[in-house]
This record gives sequence, C-alpha cells and structure tokens, in this order.
Amino acid sequence: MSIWEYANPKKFIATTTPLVPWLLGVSIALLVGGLIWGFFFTPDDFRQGSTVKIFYLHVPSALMAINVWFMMLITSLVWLVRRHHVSALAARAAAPIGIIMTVMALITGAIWGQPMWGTWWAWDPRLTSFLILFLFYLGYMALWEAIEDPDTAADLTSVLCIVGSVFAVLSRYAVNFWNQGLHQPASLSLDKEENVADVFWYPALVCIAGFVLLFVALVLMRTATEIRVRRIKALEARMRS
Amino acid sequence: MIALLRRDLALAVRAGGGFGLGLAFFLIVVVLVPFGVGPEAALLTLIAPGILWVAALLAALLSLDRIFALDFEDGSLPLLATSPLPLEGVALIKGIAHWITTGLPLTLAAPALGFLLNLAPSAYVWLFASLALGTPALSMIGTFGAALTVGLRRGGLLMSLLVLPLYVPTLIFGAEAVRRGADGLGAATPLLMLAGITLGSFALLPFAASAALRVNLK
Amino acid sequence: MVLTVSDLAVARGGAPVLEGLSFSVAPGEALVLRGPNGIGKTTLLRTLAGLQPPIAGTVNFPEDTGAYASHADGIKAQLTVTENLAFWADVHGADLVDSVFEAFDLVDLRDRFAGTLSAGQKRRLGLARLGVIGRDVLFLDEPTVSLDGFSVKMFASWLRDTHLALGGIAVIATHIDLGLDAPELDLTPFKAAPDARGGSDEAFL
Amino acid sequence: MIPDLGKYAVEVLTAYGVSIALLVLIVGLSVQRSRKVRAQLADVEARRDAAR
Repeated sequence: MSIWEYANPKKFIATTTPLVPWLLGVSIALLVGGLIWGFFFTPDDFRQGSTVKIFYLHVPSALMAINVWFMMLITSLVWLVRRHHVSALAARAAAPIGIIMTVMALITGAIWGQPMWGTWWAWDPRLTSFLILFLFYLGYMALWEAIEDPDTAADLTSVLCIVGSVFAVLSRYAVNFWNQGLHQPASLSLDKEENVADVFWYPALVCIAGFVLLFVALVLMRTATEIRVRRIKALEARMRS
Repeated sequence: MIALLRRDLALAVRAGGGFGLGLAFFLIVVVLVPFGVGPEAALLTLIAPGILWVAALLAALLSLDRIFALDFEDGSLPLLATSPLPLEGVALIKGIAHWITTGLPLTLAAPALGFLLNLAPSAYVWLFASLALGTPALSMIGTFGAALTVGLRRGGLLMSLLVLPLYVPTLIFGAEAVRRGADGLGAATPLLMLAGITLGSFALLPFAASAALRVNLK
Repeated sequence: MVLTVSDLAVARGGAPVLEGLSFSVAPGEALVLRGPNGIGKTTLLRTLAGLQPPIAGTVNFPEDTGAYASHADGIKAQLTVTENLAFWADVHGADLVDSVFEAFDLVDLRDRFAGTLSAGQKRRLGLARLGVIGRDVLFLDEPTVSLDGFSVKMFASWLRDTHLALGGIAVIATHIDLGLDAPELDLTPFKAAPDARGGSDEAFL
Repeated sequence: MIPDLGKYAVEVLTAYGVSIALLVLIVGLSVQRSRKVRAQLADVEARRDAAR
C-alpha cells in the first residue's frame, strides 16, 4: 500500500471526506482554546504591554503564510514529476488559504507595529518580504484563473511556483540587504535565550497547532471541491461528444 | 539561432515600435517625475537612482508581451518548435533580442536622462554599470513571463502581475548600486549580485520558458 | 524512410477524439485525410508532427525530417519574400534555391514586402516555405485555403513532381481535390468512443 | 470579563477582530463553494445516468 494510492481522485475524496469535519472541529477547538488562553490568561509584557497578545495571531499566520507556499512548491513538483492530478489541485486549493494567512500576518503586523514603532507601515525587511509574498500568491492565483484547460493551467502554475520560489528567496535576501529593519528577530528560535517566555509560548503553540490543523482541513475540503469541478468538466465533455 | 536573432532585430527595426517606444516611454516617465514631486534639486538627486531604475523597468515591461505573441499569432511559433532549433535556444535568443532592442538603448540613454534628475556626478558610472548588468535579467525574466502567458487573450496585464514580483531583487540591487555609488560607498556587492541574477537567469530561465512554451503549444 | 503510425490515439483539450489509427506511407507517396469538421484532422496532424503527445500508440519516421504547415504560415509582413524564405531555410540549415521562386510563381515578387502581398500570394509564399526547408515528411493542414484554381494546380504539381518525385512523403488534410494520385483515409470510423480511455480527464470519470 | 488591555485596547481588539473575520471568511467561502460544487456534480451525474 503506497501513499500514491491517495493520488487517485476518487480514493482521495472517499478517504478525506469523513476526516474533514473532525479536523475542522478539532482545529476550531484548539484555536478557540489557544486564543482564549492567550487573550484572557496571560500577563502583559513589561515592555510591549497588552499588544503582546497579537503574538498569538501574528506568529501562526506568518508561519503558515510561508509554509503554505512551501507546500505548494512540493505539490507542484510532485505534479510535474509524477503527474498526479490531486497534487496539482491541492496546490491550487492551498493558494487562497495562503494569501489569507499572508494578509492576516501583514494586518496584525501593521497593527502591532503602530504602537511599537509609531507607524502603521514600515519598509521593514520582514514586512516587505510578506508584501512580496502576497504579490506572488496573487500572480499564482491569477494564472490559475486565466487558463481554461486545467492541465495546461496546472503545468504553467507549477513552473511559475518553482521559478517564483527561487525569486522569493532572492527577494528575501535582497530586501535584507536593502534595509536592516526594525523587526525583532524571528520569535520561533531554538535558541532558548532569544525565545519568548514560556507563559506566552504555550498558548502560542496551541494556536499554531490550531492554524496547522485548520489549514489541513481546509486544504482537504478545497482539494475535494477542485476534484469535483474537474469531474463535472470531464463528464460534461463526454456527454457533449 | 543567429538567423532568428537577425530576423527579430530586423523586425524590431522595421516595425518601429521596438527601439523607439521603450525609449520614449523611459523619457516620459523621467520627465513626469519632477512634475509629481517638485523641482527641488536636492530631492531629485536623492530619488534619481530609484526613479531611473523603476522607469527602465517599466519601459522594459512595456514590450514584453510582443516577445512571443506576434510569433504565436502568425503561426511562426509552432513552426519554430518543429524546426531543428532547440526551443530553449529560441527562448534564449528571444531574451537576447529583447535586451538589444530595449535594455541596451535604455542603458545608453540613462546617463543622459540622469542630468534631468540632477543625479549626483559620482553616480553616472554606477548607473551605467548597474543597468548594463541588470537589464539583461529583466529581459530574460520577462521572456519567461511572456512564455507563460503566450496563449492567453488579454495576457499582457496578467503578465505584468506575474513578472513584476520577479523583478524585485533585480530592482533592489540595481537601484542600491547606484545609490551607494552616489554616496561614494562601495557598490561592488550589489553589482556582483546583479551579475549573478543575470547569469542565473540566462542559465536557467530558457529551460523554464521553453517548458512553458511547449505546454502552451499543446 | 517510411512514416509508420500504429494504434494511435489523439486527444483535443484532454478528451480523446480519434483512436485505433494505423497506417503507413511509403517514400514518394501521399495520404489524404478526409472527414467532417471537428473529427480531429488538425489534432492528428499536430500529433504526427510532434507538437502534442499522443495518448496511445506510436508515430515513426526519421528524426528531424518532419515539417508542419497550417493556414497560419509564419510569414512576417515586415520582411520581403526572399527574406522570409531565407530565414526559414537558414533555421533548417538549408540553402535557398532559385527553383522555389519559379515553382510557386514568386519570381516577380521576390523583393516585395510580404505585408503588401494579396491573401493568395501570401499563401503561396507560406507554401514555398515547404520547398526551402528540405524536410521529407510534410504534414499539411488545409494547404490550399484562399488559393485560386491556378495556384492549387501549381502547388499540386510541385508536390507531385518535386516533393514526392524525390521520395518525399506528405500527409494532407484537405476538402478539395488536389489531383494527386493518392490514397484517401476517411477518419470517421476512428472516432473515439464517448467512454474512450486515455484522456487527461480519465482519472475524474 | 475582558481583561484590562491598557492603552493598546483598540489595537489588540482590532487585530483579533480582523483576524477572526479573515478566518471565518476563508472557512465560510470554502464550505459554501464545496456545497455548491457538490450540488452541481450531483446534478450532472443525475443527467448522465438519465442519458444512459
């Protein structure tokens, strides 16, 4: 039994459909729990005051914004190499979730930045990188929408995703070079000294788990939807001929 | 392959559009900026590197959708695809031809336009060097974007949306090189990065572009 | 040098249109494809020429000997007749021979810009491209569109007396009689069944 | 009920409001589209079976 069996659209739908409500339920429970824990039961930071509570939204959404693109890169490669339709459709299904996460990271970042740096928007390397990532998501989704033939669209968006990834990394480096920035170093660091205090960290972990599960649930649901759209197209094409 | 390059250059010269339009656009953008930000010389000196680079980038963008669209419409593209030329070579030549018709004239004209924006005297050599090293990357990245959107009606707008984010690193290093040159700092690092992006683009993007062309010709 | 097609199936827009096609064409022979609009003549020719992959079966002929021509013939309006032909000859590493201009009645038009030619003259120029690229296996999709009777005869005689006489091969989709002594292949019996396998949408059925 | 958010109350509450709205939006859109496409597919399958 190989993992590629789930690349069959029917098998994929049959396997994932019963899972989705459970995943969705658990992820919402984790999110509600984590956010309530973070919002009501954690102390304010001595320096940042209550704005530290934005942390529970900002960090998970920023993490997801990048990881969703990474997942799209992998599924695009799988499509180009192994020609499994589900893989290409999963990339398509993930992009809108990724762009929402990017927007959320940008907005919470801007709201957090206002009291901390005294400005809504700073051309800080990290924020700027997310803005560029947002543009990449936008172009990727627009290309999917513009091309009629689904396999052509899958091929071209996959090529764009791969080339885009290389340029996204280049942009990250370029932006760093261009402006050293106000942003604190990434909060998620294995180095204990830099790490956020445990009081803030545990509810954040719950929130991150919630975001990840929510993404998995949504991606499974949306991939199934894309598979059904393809099935409608295929059936209608055959009925016409 | 030389034949293709010669043909594309001949077409660009005879059809007008090629050399002239991009340059005229570059000139107009540069002339419009002082109307927008005011005539103050110090301010113009400050923003000149960025304006010149952004204007060059937009001028290069303007003619991208002609790279493959014309050959697609008149049927040359499938004929080229079935010819002995490798499609990767076709994409490479198209990128080079686009650079010769837009990037090269922009590079040569930019120093002259620098005067209009009161560019710092020390920056001219850096402006020229950064454009000479950076505009080939703009052409090659654009060729890839054009290959992605060649079969689409109204592909031009979509192509801008796809290509502009890819231009970010080139723009940053290009403008930064001029800015550092103007301030008398060492501009070697951004120039090296620009050269790296250009070399990398020319080495790898023809393969991505030809893959996209094959898919679009199917 | 023989063109051999065995058990070929081709798809348009992901759905199979023709299946189970087998034929072979010997040197010096032509094959005329017949069938109603939409049966898949263009799709078949494009597949034979290698512009799109078949969904089943094989197409065999020596590498780098095939050429495809459709009504869009890659003529640049801003180049002269000679320049247009010289370009395609150059791309294929062939020499531009003078006899081509006579065979396609282009002698007087040599230095005219292609943009100033009439539709029929342009078509003759497009077909003359086939005479300069030195390819042996031609896949022609409605080559005589917008040609007058005289020009059709001229093209047919070039095909017969030059191309085929020298051992070339041609597969032609056309609705008119070219006056070639060539077998015809009606594609109607090869129409793919509605539930044919192998389309790119098969996994979703 | 709501803890004392101090002088940053507006910022924190907006951030939570906007984020939760975005999450609800993407979940809502996904669920709604899933329902719509399921119904369409059922319709097409019924028509195909009728045509057989």
